[in-house]
Amino acid sequence: MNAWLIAVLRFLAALGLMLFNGVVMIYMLRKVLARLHVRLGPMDNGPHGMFQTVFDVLKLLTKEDVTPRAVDKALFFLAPVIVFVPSLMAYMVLPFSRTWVILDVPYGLLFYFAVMSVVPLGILAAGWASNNKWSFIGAMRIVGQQVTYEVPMLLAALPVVMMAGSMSLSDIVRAQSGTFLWILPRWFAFNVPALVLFFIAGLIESGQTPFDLAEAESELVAGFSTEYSAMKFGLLYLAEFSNVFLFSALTVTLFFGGWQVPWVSADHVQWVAPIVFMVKTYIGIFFIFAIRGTLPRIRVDQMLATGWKVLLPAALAWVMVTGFVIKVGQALVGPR
Amino acid sequence: MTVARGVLERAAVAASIETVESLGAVCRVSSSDARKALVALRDSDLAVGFLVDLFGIDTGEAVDIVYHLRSFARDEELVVKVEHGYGSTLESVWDIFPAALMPERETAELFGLELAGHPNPKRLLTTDGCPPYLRKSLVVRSAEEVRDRASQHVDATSLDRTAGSLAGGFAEPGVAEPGASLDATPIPAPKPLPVPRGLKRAPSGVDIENSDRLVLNMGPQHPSTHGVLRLILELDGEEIVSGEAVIGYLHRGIEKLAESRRYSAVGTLLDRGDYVSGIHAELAFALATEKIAGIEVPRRANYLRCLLGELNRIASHITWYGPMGLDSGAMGPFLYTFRDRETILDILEDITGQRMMFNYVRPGGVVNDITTTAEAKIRAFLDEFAVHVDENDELLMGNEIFQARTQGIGVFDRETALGFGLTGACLRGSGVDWDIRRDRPYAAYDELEFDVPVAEEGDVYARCAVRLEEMRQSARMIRQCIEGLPEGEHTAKVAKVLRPPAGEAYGAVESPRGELGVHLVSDGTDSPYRMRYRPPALYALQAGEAMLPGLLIADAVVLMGSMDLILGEVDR
Amino acid sequence: MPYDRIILLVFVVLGAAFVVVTLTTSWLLSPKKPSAEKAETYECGVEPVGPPWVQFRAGYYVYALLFVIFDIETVFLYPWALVYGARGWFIFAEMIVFVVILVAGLAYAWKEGALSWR
Amino acid sequence: MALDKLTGEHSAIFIRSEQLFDVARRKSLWYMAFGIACCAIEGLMHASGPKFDFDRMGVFFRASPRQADVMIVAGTVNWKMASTVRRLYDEMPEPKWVVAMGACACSGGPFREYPNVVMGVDKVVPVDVYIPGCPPRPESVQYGFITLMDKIKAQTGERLAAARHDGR
Repeated sequence: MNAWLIAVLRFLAALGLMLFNGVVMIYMLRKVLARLHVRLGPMDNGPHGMFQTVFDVLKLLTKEDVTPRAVDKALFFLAPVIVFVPSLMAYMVLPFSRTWVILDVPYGLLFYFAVMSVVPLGILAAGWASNNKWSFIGAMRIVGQQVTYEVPMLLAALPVVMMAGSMSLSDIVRAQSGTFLWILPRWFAFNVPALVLFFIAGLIESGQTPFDLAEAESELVAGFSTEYSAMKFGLLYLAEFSNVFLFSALTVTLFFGGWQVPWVSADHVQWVAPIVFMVKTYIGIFFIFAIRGTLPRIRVDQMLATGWKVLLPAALAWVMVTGFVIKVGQALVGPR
Repeated sequence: MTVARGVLERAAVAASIETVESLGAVCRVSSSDARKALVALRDSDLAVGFLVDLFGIDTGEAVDIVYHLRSFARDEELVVKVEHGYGSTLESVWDIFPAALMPERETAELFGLELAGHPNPKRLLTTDGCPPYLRKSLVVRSAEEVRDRASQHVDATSLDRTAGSLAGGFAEPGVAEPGASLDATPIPAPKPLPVPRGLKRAPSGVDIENSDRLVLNMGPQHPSTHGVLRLILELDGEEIVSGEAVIGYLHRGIEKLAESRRYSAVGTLLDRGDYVSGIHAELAFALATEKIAGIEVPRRANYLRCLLGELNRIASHITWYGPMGLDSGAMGPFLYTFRDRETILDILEDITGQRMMFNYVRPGGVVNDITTTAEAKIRAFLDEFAVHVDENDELLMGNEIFQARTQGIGVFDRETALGFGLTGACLRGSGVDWDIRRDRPYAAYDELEFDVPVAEEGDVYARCAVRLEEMRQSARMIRQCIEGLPEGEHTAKVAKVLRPPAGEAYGAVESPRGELGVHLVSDGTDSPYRMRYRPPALYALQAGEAMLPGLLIADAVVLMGSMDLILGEVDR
Repeated sequence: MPYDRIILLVFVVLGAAFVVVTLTTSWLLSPKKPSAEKAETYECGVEPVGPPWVQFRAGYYVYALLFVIFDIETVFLYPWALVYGARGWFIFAEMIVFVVILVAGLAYAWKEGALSWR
Repeated sequence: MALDKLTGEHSAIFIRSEQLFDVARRKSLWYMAFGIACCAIEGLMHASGPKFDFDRMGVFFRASPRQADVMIVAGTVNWKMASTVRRLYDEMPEPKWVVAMGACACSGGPFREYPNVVMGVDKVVPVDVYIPGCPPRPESVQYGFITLMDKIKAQTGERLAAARHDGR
């Protein structure tokens, strides 16, 4: 088949997945938060309010799109694109099963990090272009967020690369097949400090509580998206949820065996693999949302201090410890 | 009284002193001697260090400015009255009592006086062009006239769009030298307090365009200003360089309208002043009225007042605790506590017939007796609440992020807290052990057993901790009230249309926000001549305002949250 | 053109196109009542004073300088990590040296007070 | 150019598509978090709380007026506040609705005699639904929202009637 056609079809699949995730996750967020908070959440629109998000999207689509006079018009329109496209591109390298990868490249992990580091740029553009003080402060905070999370996140993913010996996400998933200590699945999640560090850095990356500083409803009204209305706001919101999905999916890929089912050979999970992957990812999302419903927000200087004085030294130390343990392991049982 | 006379004589201030039973010693000094007299009273062995309230009374010929002072050392109340002619100059006393900052502005504006020597002499509550509402010459309109106004059509475009904005009416603040132009006597301040001088720099024209400072409006519509508080912050990065609180967006003349209401109907207005703890405001008014009219309240009514008051206190603290969580970014506490608030409101509704605006405590007693269903509900609630309050304590107060956000933020030491007129949990959070329920017992509080929680740190966290403990103590008192509820009438025999004799009285209660006082002047008719509502939240607000410089935006939000502001009460 | 270039191109172009199409649809379907008041900047319901585009003092300025250095150095660790399992103890020693240099830099910055919000 | 400009305001396609969108609009009414006074406790805080939970109906709050559909005027509006209320209303994108909650927002309530108080917020912004009460219970606010939903639903009929009237 024509490579262009394949590319377009795969683009549509990724887009469809992203939209599906957006709709499902917003509903899920409202439901999870409601249940955590002794409420019911959406109930009336559709069975258990399932169509709530559909109505929300349709309403946003038919809402007037206000462009305030003072905004930088070009950037104001461009910002949703800059936020949306990288978020969509990151779907390319996620392995949904052994063969379901849009772009299976040996540098998948780096590609993901590279693409996702563009997102804050879009948010910065959105906040700056709005010419609104709340948006502007939110935009400046997102830069602080990027300064905080990126180095610890790269370092926290390093032990995984060392153990798998590859930066291809498919290879990393494959390296987590089988078991160790007779019973435990060979998940890198058992490298617990790496997982914890990665998870905290990822919370900062995706701007979730306690690090939701750029949106910070009680401080900055609606943060960077204060001036955005109708579908432009919808797209920014969608991209935000997409980032949460991506972060959860990457955590599953790096630490929880990706699409694999523990104790079952990869040959037997061909068709259920994407489902397994999605289920694992949504469990991760549930945790992120549960944290969102529970914790207060950290202050911006405390976030930077946490990133540089706790996460970074800890991640550096853990890289060394992992390296040492791997070498000792190799010395004891020989190279894998 | 004799001590005060001696002090004033030594200071060479001519004063007439009388003792009003329901008020304390009342000194009358001339307006030129007022500052001298206040300094003398503060620095003498009377140690009158606390300005309870500052307000005016229009006597018909002139305006009496009333300085209500308190000496914690001698546990005495002292009222200084100064007569000012209409339109004359009111000399600021903020350098003697910083607590006077906002009340002075309000008084000057509502009585049409000039304010001199004040660091920020702008209007506080109303916009430019409003008449001095509290003058007696301005009569509240009759129903017919009001109907005319109701049918008036207002063109939306004619609204002054710059009204209340910075551009309109921002005077060059200028640092007012304490008393420099007014009085040659240098005034030694006991301790330098952080003085709010409004915005340091007047943002006007060219200046602001080329500045690297942001001037940010926080409010009136902002998710975390709890109503319509507006903070103007001058920011350097995220750090606040200077800040000013702008209020008056909910000013609706409770004090003025009370002058046209019967005694039994004033509660309707007071409920809507402090709208989350109506019982307390009603109670303060009832206490003042009873003092003037000499009404003896039955014991059962006193117990019911305590019972409802403490229930209301928990409900009020919940509306502080939940939003405090929201301010710091945690959604959980808000929704968990509102579960309890619903139960309390159910109980209150059962007894009083309303969820929020009770008008339940009236002069002479209370309106309804407690119902049997309510009693059962209260018992069930207390059992449940004991668990919930511990949960909430862990959920927010035990959270490391919350602790990091609140400890060491917005610290008031003892002197600052007293200087700014803080009362209630804010004062106790700064280590001052003062609770009107225990130290000036009213209703049945002298028969109840309770502890007064005090914290020494004076930061946001300390205030939170004090309030949480107060909720536990309230639950304890409610149980005592329910167990020991005496038999008898729930109200004294009071005339339908109450006409207390001419007189003056001050009734104060410990509301959830602090000392809620009603200073009542009666002229023998069926409605008050003047009703002053001492708003604890106003004093808390000006203290919070003074603390803003140096904080980050996020800190400002939790600081204002911890002051427990109810804007209905601040603006009245 | 190889597949990976094609797919990148498709994602960038069509992704942007999707945004444009969505916004156009929204523009087509939504009611419009522009007014001067509607186009004013929101600031909690009052007239804003002064522009937000000021020289904003970012409290994390020094962090950001450090970030540039550390971000690049961290990426240098990745090629090393790739071949880590395949080599002997020497590679571990190499990493120790590299990481210790990083840590020393961090410690120095910390000591000098660079890791603070100001 | 929007759809009604293309096809005309009375075209069947415009009216029917609006009918479809009105379904979404009334099932997803986001209100602006804007509490003025006492009513805000009942109408905004308790309404989103555990017992009443307006989220069930898709009624949800957003802090920015740019993303809100409904403005609940919950409390007394005085002349100092009036310009802010109007400004916030102006900044909301179409279609937008205003709910006047409580006696004060409807008419000035117990404070109507005070000259500084606006006697009903309808002097300043057009009001769609009035909710009486001082303060109205959250149930009343819920009923107010249901009334608003009915009002949105009835728009199609009004448009059809207008089309018939003009066609004649």
